[in-house]
Amino acid sequence: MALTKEQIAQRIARELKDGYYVNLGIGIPTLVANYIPEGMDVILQSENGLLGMGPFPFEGEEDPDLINAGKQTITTIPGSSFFDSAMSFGMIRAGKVDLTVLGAMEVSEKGDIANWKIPGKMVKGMGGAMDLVASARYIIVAMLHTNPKGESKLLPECTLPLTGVRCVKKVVTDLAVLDIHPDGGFILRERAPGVSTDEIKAKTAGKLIIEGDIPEMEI
Amino acid sequence: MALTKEQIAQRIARELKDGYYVNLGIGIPTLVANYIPEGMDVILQSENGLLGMGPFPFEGEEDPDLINAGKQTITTIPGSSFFDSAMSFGMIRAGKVDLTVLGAMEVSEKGDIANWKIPGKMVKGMGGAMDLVASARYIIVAMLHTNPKGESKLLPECTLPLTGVRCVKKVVTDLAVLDIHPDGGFILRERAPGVSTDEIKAKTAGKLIIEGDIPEMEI
Amino acid sequence: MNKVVANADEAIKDIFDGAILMLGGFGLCGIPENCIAALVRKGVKHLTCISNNAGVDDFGIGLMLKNRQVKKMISSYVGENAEFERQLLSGELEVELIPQGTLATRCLAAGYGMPAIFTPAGVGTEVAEGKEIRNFNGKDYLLEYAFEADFAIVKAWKGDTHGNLIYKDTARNFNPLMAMAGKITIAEVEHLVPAGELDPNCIHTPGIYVHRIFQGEKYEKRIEQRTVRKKMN
Amino acid sequence: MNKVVANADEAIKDIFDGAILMLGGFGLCGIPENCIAALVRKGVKHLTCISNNAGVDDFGIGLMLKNRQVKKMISSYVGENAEFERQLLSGELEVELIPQGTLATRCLAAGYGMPAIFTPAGVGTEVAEGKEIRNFNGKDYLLEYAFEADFAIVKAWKGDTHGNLIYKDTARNFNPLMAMAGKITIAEVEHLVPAGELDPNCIHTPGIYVHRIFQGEKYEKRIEQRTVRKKMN
Repeated sequence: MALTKEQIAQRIARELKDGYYVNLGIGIPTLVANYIPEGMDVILQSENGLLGMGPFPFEGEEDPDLINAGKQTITTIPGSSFFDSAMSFGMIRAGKVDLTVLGAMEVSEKGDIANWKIPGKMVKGMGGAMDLVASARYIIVAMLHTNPKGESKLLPECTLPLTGVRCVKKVVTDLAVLDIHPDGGFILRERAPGVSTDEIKAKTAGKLIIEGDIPEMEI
Repeated sequence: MALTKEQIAQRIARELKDGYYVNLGIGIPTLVANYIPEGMDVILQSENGLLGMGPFPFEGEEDPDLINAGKQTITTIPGSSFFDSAMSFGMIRAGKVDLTVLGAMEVSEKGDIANWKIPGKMVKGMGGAMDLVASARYIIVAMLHTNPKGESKLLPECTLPLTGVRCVKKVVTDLAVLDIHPDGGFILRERAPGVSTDEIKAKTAGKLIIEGDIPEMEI
Repeated sequence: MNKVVANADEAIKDIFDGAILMLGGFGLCGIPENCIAALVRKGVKHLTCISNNAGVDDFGIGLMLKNRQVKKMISSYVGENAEFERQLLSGELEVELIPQGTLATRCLAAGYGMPAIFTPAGVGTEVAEGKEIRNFNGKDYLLEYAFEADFAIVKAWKGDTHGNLIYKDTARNFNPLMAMAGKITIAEVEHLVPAGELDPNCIHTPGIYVHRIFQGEKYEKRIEQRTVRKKMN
Repeated sequence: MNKVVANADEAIKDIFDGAILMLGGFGLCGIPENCIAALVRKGVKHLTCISNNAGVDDFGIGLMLKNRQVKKMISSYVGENAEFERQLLSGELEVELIPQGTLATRCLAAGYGMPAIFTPAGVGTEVAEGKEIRNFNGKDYLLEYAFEADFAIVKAWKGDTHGNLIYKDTARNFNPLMAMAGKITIAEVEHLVPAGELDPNCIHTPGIYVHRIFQGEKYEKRIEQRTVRKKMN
């Protein structure tokens, strides 16, 4: 059965390591914060100028001066720090953030990503996405395997305007976990429980690399 | 009579205006701080990371964490701020410092300055001098008119390795106040009390521009 | 030294038609509410606004858009703003979208006297079109130029009469960068104190960058996305 | 997350012969005294040291020079140091002198992931020899590259267990820049506190840049130029 968005986040959380600095994009990536293992120190970076983002505030305790990059009211954890946007993107650009998780409309088999613009639709802007994908050392894309029309979002080439090239390392969808091969191709690593290799094959338009038996995810 | 070093500083202090941010180099320039007119707000920048430098501390009140660019113990005035060296030179480079006063070994009639290196002698380094002269909007050189051998320090071309080119706007020596002409040449503006135009002529190797009567300085 | 002005109207009085403005803030967080209101009152037109976002329909820069004062927005994300969309589609408004880190660093470059910077953001995308690309150590970077702005308008939490500023939490964002980058920098603060009351070790924007300062009033500080969790009992 | 180490010896234990080090401080102000002492004890050799100054004969980096551990100094001003001068003249020591603002900005560039920056400092002087010059808006600038350093060693006033740092007064200087620029950054602090005790609005170096931290001991904080005025009665 295909994973829920919560389960995608849960699977991505298993990539976390103690001491990691992590930037989570809007949407499914935000949910990853709910699955940080107990006792593990993972520091969340919000690119509007915060290290050490905590959970949403309790009702009545919202502070308009304290928001995340999605403009949501948030809190901080002990050991947090605030800084300006140049330093924030400076640390991103310098590769200090260990892991970046973001959503995508399309990912190519070379690791290109498109997630900011649909021709013909009102363009809202790329925000910090282009900076993040151009610099992050380890980028995981969290998305559904297919779009609402049932078309694959894992493509030989992106058809939408790109956000960044050759940057995605791993894709976690509702159907599978896939790594990007350095020479191109989606390496199938894990299947969602009960989802067959054939189904993944059918829904992956880009080159799919299948080596040996593909285990089911542990959620 | 030639000015004392204190008097050179005193004359330069007359260039100060209320609200000026000023960087004073080591030597005669440092003395300018003693002649800031009463009631005038002049904020001294020290390029090691301070705006709002105050006088030397009282005996016993020295703080090793609080020094100026000459490594002397100092104090701060109310409204001071500390920052790192990149911001310090950032504000210098961006032209935010209104006036820079520094010493020189040689100044050319085009406004070139040499003040960091003497071939054959141990070179200690340029410190922040090259940054200051490359960027400051208004640079006054404070120096003696001649070197210990009696040779002019105001030259057609500098003979020593340069610190910066076409940057000096005004030179105040023990004998005269001179502006640099945009097309080259030292424009004689004021004479030290009792010093003749002929003496200044004799001691200025670079092109000297004398127009009309040259007044004596008011000290 | 006299940097303190009475109010927003006085602070912005010489902002002229066609000026290039920087406006601090991220979303509606840390925006110069008083100055925006004064700009709307003044009705100055044909402005180019460099600001990470464009406000919402009835708040922030959205108020200036509604009043048809903005000719061009330079932003990274223009969000949810119906009037913005209408003006854009009708051709009344120009928009230049640039990556958020590039926006921030082009402000920093201006404040630090660096004419241009290199960033990998946008390499291989339409953002790179027409731009100089340079490879360093096997990686491509775009050359991006420092912004030039006639006025930078920022909002701080505390400020003193010398123009020193301290921001609060994520309301800092672009404010200190823009404060450094304006030819004229105008700061509105929630609390204006005499010089000497702020800790010199905690100043975010040294006064040298600030030309005018005033204590703003009636801060609404609207929240764009109120997200909360329930208290467990 | 475990950034706290017991002492300087543990903090520097993997610094190897031939490593490139950044050392914070301006003159003797804000230098990492404990780490320098540990480097002398360890006796690691052939070091390249990027530091604004080179200490004095019997303190600061001067101690490492005396112990013949330094192959090359990259500084803006090497001051008064007889042993330094002897080694330089005898050819034992290489020195690269660069403008102070260039030194600072090349650290910043590294910390901000910018491969190179443009500065006018040194244009028309011997510093410009062999360097790329580029004109922007009628003014010439040198292209200067980001530093690469194996280790950055900095000294802060206060730090917490997450590596957040606060510096005091002008002991800040190059420390926050170098902290951002090291592949591995080691911070020694006068006061080490649990995460959460420092004001998040006043952090100069966010912990993300710091890999190891410890509370130093027996700070001598030597004054290089003691200048005082007499109290009037």
